Amino acid sequence: MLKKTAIENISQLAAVLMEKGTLLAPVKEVSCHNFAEISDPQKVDLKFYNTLMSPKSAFFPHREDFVKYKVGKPLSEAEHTILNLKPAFLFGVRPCDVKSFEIMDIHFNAAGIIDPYWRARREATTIFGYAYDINQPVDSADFYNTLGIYAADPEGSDIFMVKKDKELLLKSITPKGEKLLAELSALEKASSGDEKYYEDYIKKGKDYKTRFTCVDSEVIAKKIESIFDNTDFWTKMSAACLSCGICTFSCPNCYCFDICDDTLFGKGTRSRVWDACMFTDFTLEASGHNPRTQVYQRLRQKVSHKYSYHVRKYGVISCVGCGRCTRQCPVNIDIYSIIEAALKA
Amino acid sequence: MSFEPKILGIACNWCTYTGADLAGTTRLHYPQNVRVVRVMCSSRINPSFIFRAFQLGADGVLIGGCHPGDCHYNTGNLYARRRLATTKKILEFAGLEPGRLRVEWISASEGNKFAEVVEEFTMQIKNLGPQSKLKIQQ
Amino acid sequence: MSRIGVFVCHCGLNIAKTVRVSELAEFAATLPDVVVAKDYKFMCSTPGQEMIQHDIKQYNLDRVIVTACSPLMHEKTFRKVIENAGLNQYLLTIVNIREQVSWVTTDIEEGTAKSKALLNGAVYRARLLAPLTSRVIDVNPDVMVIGAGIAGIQAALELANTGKKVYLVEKNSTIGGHMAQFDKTFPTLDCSACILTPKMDNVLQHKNITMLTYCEVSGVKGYVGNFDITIKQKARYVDHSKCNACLACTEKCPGKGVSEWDEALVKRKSIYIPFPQAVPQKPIIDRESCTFFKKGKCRLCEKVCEQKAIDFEQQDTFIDVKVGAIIVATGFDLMDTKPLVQYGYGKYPGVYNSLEVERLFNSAGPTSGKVTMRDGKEPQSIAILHCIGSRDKNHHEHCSRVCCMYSLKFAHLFKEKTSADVYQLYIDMRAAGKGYEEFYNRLSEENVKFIRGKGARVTESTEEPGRLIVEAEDTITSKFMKIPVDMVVLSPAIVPRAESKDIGRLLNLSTDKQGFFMERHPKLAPLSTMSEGIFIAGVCQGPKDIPDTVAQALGAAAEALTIVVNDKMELEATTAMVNPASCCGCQNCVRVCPYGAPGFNYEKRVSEINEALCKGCGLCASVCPSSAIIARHFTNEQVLAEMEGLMEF
Amino acid sequence: MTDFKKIEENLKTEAGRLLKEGLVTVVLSYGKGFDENHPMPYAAKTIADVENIVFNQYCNYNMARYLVRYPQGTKIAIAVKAADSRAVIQLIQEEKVKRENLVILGIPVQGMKNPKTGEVIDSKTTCGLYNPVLYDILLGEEVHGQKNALPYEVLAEYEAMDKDARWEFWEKELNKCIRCYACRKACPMCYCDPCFIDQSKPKWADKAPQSPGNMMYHLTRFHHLAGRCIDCGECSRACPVDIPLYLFHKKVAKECEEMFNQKAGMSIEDKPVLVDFRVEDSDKILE
Repeated sequence: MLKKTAIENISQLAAVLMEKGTLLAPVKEVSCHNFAEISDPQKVDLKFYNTLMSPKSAFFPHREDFVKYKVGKPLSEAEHTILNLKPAFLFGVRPCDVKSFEIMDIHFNAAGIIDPYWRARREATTIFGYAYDINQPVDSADFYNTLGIYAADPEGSDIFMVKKDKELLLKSITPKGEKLLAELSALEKASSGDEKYYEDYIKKGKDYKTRFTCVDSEVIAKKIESIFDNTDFWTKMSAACLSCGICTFSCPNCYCFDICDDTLFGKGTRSRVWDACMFTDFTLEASGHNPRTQVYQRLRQKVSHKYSYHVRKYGVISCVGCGRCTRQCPVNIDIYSIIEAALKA
Repeated sequence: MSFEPKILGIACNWCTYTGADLAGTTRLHYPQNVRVVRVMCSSRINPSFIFRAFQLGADGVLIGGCHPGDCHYNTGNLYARRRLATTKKILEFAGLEPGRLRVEWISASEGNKFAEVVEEFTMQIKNLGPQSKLKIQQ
Repeated sequence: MSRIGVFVCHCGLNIAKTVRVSELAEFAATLPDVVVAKDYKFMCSTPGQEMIQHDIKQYNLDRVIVTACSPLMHEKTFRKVIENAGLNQYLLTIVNIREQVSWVTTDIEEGTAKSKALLNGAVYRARLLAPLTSRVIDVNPDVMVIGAGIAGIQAALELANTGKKVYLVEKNSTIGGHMAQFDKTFPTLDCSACILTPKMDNVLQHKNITMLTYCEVSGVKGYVGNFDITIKQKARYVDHSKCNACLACTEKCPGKGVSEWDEALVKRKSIYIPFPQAVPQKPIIDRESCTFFKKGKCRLCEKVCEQKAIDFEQQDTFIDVKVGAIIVATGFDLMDTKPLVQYGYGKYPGVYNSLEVERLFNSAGPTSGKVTMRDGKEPQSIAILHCIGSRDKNHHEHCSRVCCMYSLKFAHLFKEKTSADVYQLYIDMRAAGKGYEEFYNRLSEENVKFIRGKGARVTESTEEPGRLIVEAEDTITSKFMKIPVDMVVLSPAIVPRAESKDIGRLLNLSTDKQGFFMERHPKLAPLSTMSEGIFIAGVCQGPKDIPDTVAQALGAAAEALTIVVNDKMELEATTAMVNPASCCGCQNCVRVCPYGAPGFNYEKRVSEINEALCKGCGLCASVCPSSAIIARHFTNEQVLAEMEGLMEF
Repeated sequence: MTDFKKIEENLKTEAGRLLKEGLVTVVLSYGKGFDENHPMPYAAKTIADVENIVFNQYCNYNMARYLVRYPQGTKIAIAVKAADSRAVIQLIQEEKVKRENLVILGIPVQGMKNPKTGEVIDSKTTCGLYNPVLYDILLGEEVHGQKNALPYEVLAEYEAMDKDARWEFWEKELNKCIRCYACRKACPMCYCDPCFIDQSKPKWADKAPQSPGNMMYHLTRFHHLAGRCIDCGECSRACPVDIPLYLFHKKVAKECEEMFNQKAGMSIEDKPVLVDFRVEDSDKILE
C-alpha cells in the first residue's frame, strides 16, 4: 500500500499517531536534529540530514531503571520496573539506522540473552523508515554503501517513506506497517505516478553514493585480527583521539552499558546507563587493574569489536556507516579511514 | 506552617565548632535550622560539598572557620577563603541566590557571634524562601 | 551492612529538658542498620559506659553512636569505652545534642527534630567509618619554656628537677619577669625579690636548664613529641662566654638609655645589666643609646674589658632545638593608659601607673625605696584608681583580678612610708583569695579612705598648680566628689604581652577576645591548648596572682611531663593518604600543605604523604581534583553521607 | 598577517629541522584528516611524517592537550596559537611539563574557523589574543593593528540577566549534556585521570545524563578550572550538543582575575590562584 501526504501537513499525521500511542520523531534543536518523544505535533521536523544521536535510544535509553529499593529493607520489598508500553511510532529513521536495529537485536533480542526492556519496546514500535534525500549532496562522513546499505533501503522498516518534492510517500513494507497504514485515514491515496516515483526512487537510491571501499566482512575481520599487535599502526590511528565518548554514544550499534546503583535518602535505584569503551575507566577492574590504559588500546578495541570480533561471533559487522562518529568527533577521527588504512597495513 | 529552612553548617573543629559549643555552654538561644558537620579545618571543604548540599535540598549553607591568621593549621582558611569565594561566584553565575552561601570567621571564644550569625542567616534564608533550583527532585 | 548501636544520653535534665530522649532512641531504632537504640540518664557514668560495652558484645555491634554532649567533651571517654569492648576507637560517632541543641533552644519540638536530623547524619556517617590505627611516634624528652617570669621559672625548675632537660627562653636580658620588679607581695607582704631571686639562681645553676636569655622563638615546626624550634639569639655585643661579670664596662659607659626595668623613671647606661640581681649577671649593649653605634666612636667599654668580651660586630644568631613539649608563659603588659586622656597619664607628672609605683617602693628602684614623686617631693595625698581600662566595655571587659589586692598593698606601703592621705577609688573590692579578705580588713583599719566609685577624671587644680583633682561619684552616698591629691596611681588593665600574638601564631594557639591564650577547656583542661603538646601557664592565659601563677606553672610542668616522660606516644590516626591509582600528579597537595607532608614521587608521578608530618587538616583532600586523597575519618564519602543524613529529615 | 600556506610551510620547515637535528622526538601540530575541511591533531615523529603536516583555517585544536600524554622528559616541539600558548604556560606552572623540554612554535594568526559552523573563532569564544604569549620560534609575522578584542564583552548580556532567568538558561543548557566528556577531554587543563566524576569512592554524582549529575559535573569542573582556564574555547567546540561552556569559564576567569589579580597562563612564574593565597586577600571576596 502506498499513501501520501503533503510535508507541510506532517503535523496532522503526527497528531493521529500521537492519539494511537507514543510518537518519537526528529525535532530541531539549536544546531541539530534529534529523536524525541513528541508532545507538540508541530515540532516534528523532517528537514534534517540525519540526527545527531542515533535512534537507538528509542529501544535502549541512555538510562533504564530496573529496580527500586530501600536501604536496609529486604530484597523482597524491592520493586522491579515493569514497562507498560503504549504502541510507539518511530518516525523518520534513515535506512542505515533501520539496519542498526537488526544488528542490535542480536544482542538484546536473540538466542542467548533476551533483554525484556529492549524486546518490549521493539515489539511495541512501528518503524517509519525515511530515505535520504537523493537530490541533496551526501555528507562526506557517510559510508553506509561500504556496509551494503543504500540511501533508500526499505528493508527493516514497517513503513518506508520517500520525499517527493513537497510530498511524502509512505509505503507499507511489513504486515504491521500495512495494517497501520490502512488505519491512517488522514493520508491521501497515492496515484500510479506516485507508485512509479517511489519505485524509481528506491532504484536511484543505489546510485546515490557515499564513500565506498570493498569490504568483505570475513576479510576485514581477519585483517584486523592480524594487526592486533601492530602497536605502531594503532598508535598512529589514535594519536589524535581524546578518549571522549561521543563516537560510541552517537553510534547506533554501540550497546555497552554500566549498571549503577544510586541512592538518595535511603531510596535506591538500580539502573543501566550507557558506557563507552573509549572511557579510561571502562575496563577498570575492582582490583584496581586496568587492562586498557592506553588510548590506542581503546581505539583498537572499538574498531576491532565492530569489524572483527563481532563478525567472528555473529557474522556481521557492527557498523552501518551512518558517519555519526566521524561527524561528531571533535578531532575528526574517521573510522572509515582507519578501515581503509587497516586493509593496507 | 511557616517555612522552616534546612541549613547545612560546616564548621572547623578548632574555632567555629568550639564557638558553637560555647554558645551552648553559655545558653545562648538561637534558631534550630542549622545542622552542623564538623570538619577539622574550613579548608577541608571541597566546593563539591557545597554543590551537593544544595542538591540534597539545603536552603542555605553556612561555613565557619577561624579568623584569617588564626587558623589552627596556619594557612588553611586563607586557601579556603579563595576557594569558597570562587564557589560563591560560580553558584551566583549559575543563577542561585548568592545569599544562600555564607562564610563566617567565628573563633572559639565567639559563642555569641555564632548565635548571632545563625539567627541572622536563618532569617535571611527564610526571606529567600525554599531552594528548589539545585535540589534533586525525587 | 553495619550493626550500629545508638546510645542517647539524658545528661540529667541538661538534654532531656529540651529533647525527648526516648523518642529519639525510638526514632534511631527505625533507621537502617541500627540494631539497638537506648536512652540513659548519664551515658558517661560507669553504668552508662558498662551498658554500651555490654551491648557491643550482646548485639555484636560494629559501630557505636553516642548522642550526648560535644565530642570536644567526651569523645576520648567513649573512645576508650568502645576500645575496651574490643571495637576500634574510630568506629565511634558522637552526636552533639547538648551544646548544639538542648542548651541553645527552649522548644522541645525544635530540639527533638534537630536531634533526629543530627542523629540520622551520624548513622549515615557511621556506616562508612573505617577502623584506624593510631600512629606511634618517638618523643623527644626535652621541654621548652617560653618566658622566664615566675611561671616560666617555676615550670622549668620543676621539670628540670625530674631530670628533664629544659630550654628556658626569655626575650629580656635577664630572667625574673614582672615579679622581679615588685617590692612586696600581697597579702603577706613578703619581699618579692627575697622569694624570687633564689629561684632565679637555681635556674642559673641547674644542670638541666639551658637558659636562653635575650632570645626569641622565631620558628616552630613539627608536632607534639617532636617540635623543631628555631630560636633567635639577639646580638648582645658582649661575648658572654668571655665576660666575667666584673661590670667595669658599665661604670665607664657614657651612654644613657631609658631603664625599662624602672619603668622609664630613670636612665641607665648603654651597656648594662637591668638590675643588680639580674640573671645572668652579664651586660648587654643597647644599640639605640650606645655612643659608638650612634656616633661611630667611643668603645670605652671595649677598652676597659680585660676579658676582651666586647664584640661590636656580633650579629643575631639562630639556635635550633628539638623538644617534645612546650610551655608558654609569656605573661602580661599593662594596658597603655595614655589614650585614656581623662586620667592624664603622661600629661601630669603626678599620675603614675601601678608598675611605676612598684619601682618607687623598691629599695633597688630609682628612688631607693623612698616614695618621692617626679619633682622629688613626697606626696601628701594619694588617690589609687582601680579598674582603669578593665571591667570597662569600651576597653577590656575582663577583670584584671590583682588590682584590688595590689592597690591595698600600695595603700599599706604608702601609709608605711609616707604620711599621706590615701584614697582607694574602687568599683567593687574583690578580695577572694586566701588571706585576702583579712588583708582588706586590716587596711580598713589603717585609715585608708575607701570610696566606692570609679575614678572618672583627673584634672589639674586651677587653684593650686601641680595639684591634681580626682573626680568620682561615691556610689554609696550618690555624691559627686572632687578629691584634691598630689599623686594619682592608676591600676591599668592587665593585657597579654604585645609579642604574644606572634608566639600564638607560631604555635597555633587561639586567643580569646582579650588576646589571652585559650585553654582547651576552661574547667577540665585549663593548661592545655588546642595544639597538642603545648601548654600555657600564668597570666598569658588570663590575669591571676602569684600563687595561682605558680600553681599553674606546676600544673603545666606536670602536663608537659606526661608527654615527655614516655619515649613513645600515640597520635591521632586522622591523617591523609594518597590513593596512587587516582592521583593525577597535579601536585596541588604539595603546593598547599603548611607542613610539607605531601611530596611528589617523580618516578611514579604521584604524590605521597608523609604521615608523620600530616596534621590531618584535610586541605590536601579538598584541593585534590581527582579525589585521590583520603582524609581519614573525614573522607569525601563520610562527609557527603553525613550531609545526606542531615538533610533527609 | 602571514597566510595559512606560508605558516604551513614554516611549520614543515621547522618540524623537519627539529626532528632532523634530533632536538625533539615529536612535533605536535596538525595533519591531514579525511578531507580538506577536517584536519586533525597530528604528532610527527619522523622526517617522513613532516609531509603530512597541514595548517589551515580549521586547525583550531589546542595541541597543549596532548603534551601530558608523553612521558616526562620527552623533547617535544609544539605548534601553538595564542590561547594554546597560554595553556602551555599554565601546564609549566603546574609542573606537568618542563619548559626546557619544549620547543614552542608560535603561530600568530587570526580568522580560524569552526569546522562545524564555519564561523570565525574570535574573542566571543576564546581569549581573543592573536599572538602567542610564549614561543621559541615564531612561524609568521605578529598580528598587529587589529581591533582590540575584549574576551569578556560577551558576558555582559548574561551578567545582566535576572538570576532566575540565568538559572533557567544554564539548567536548559547543562541538561542537554550527554556526558560524553568531550569537553574535559578536549581541555588542555583537564588532565586528571580519573576525573572526579568517574570516581566510585565517593560517587559524586549519577552517571546518567540527568540534571543532578550534569550539574555536579559541570559546576565542579568550572571550579576545578577556576584560575586555570586559558579561554581557548575548545570545550565548547568539542561539545556535540553545543553547550556554551566557554561563557561559564570566561565568567569564572574574569572573577578570578578581579579577585586575585592574576590571569591564567600568562607567566610561567605564577602559581595557580586557587592553590595560593595572600594574607592581604580581602574578606570582601566572600560577600
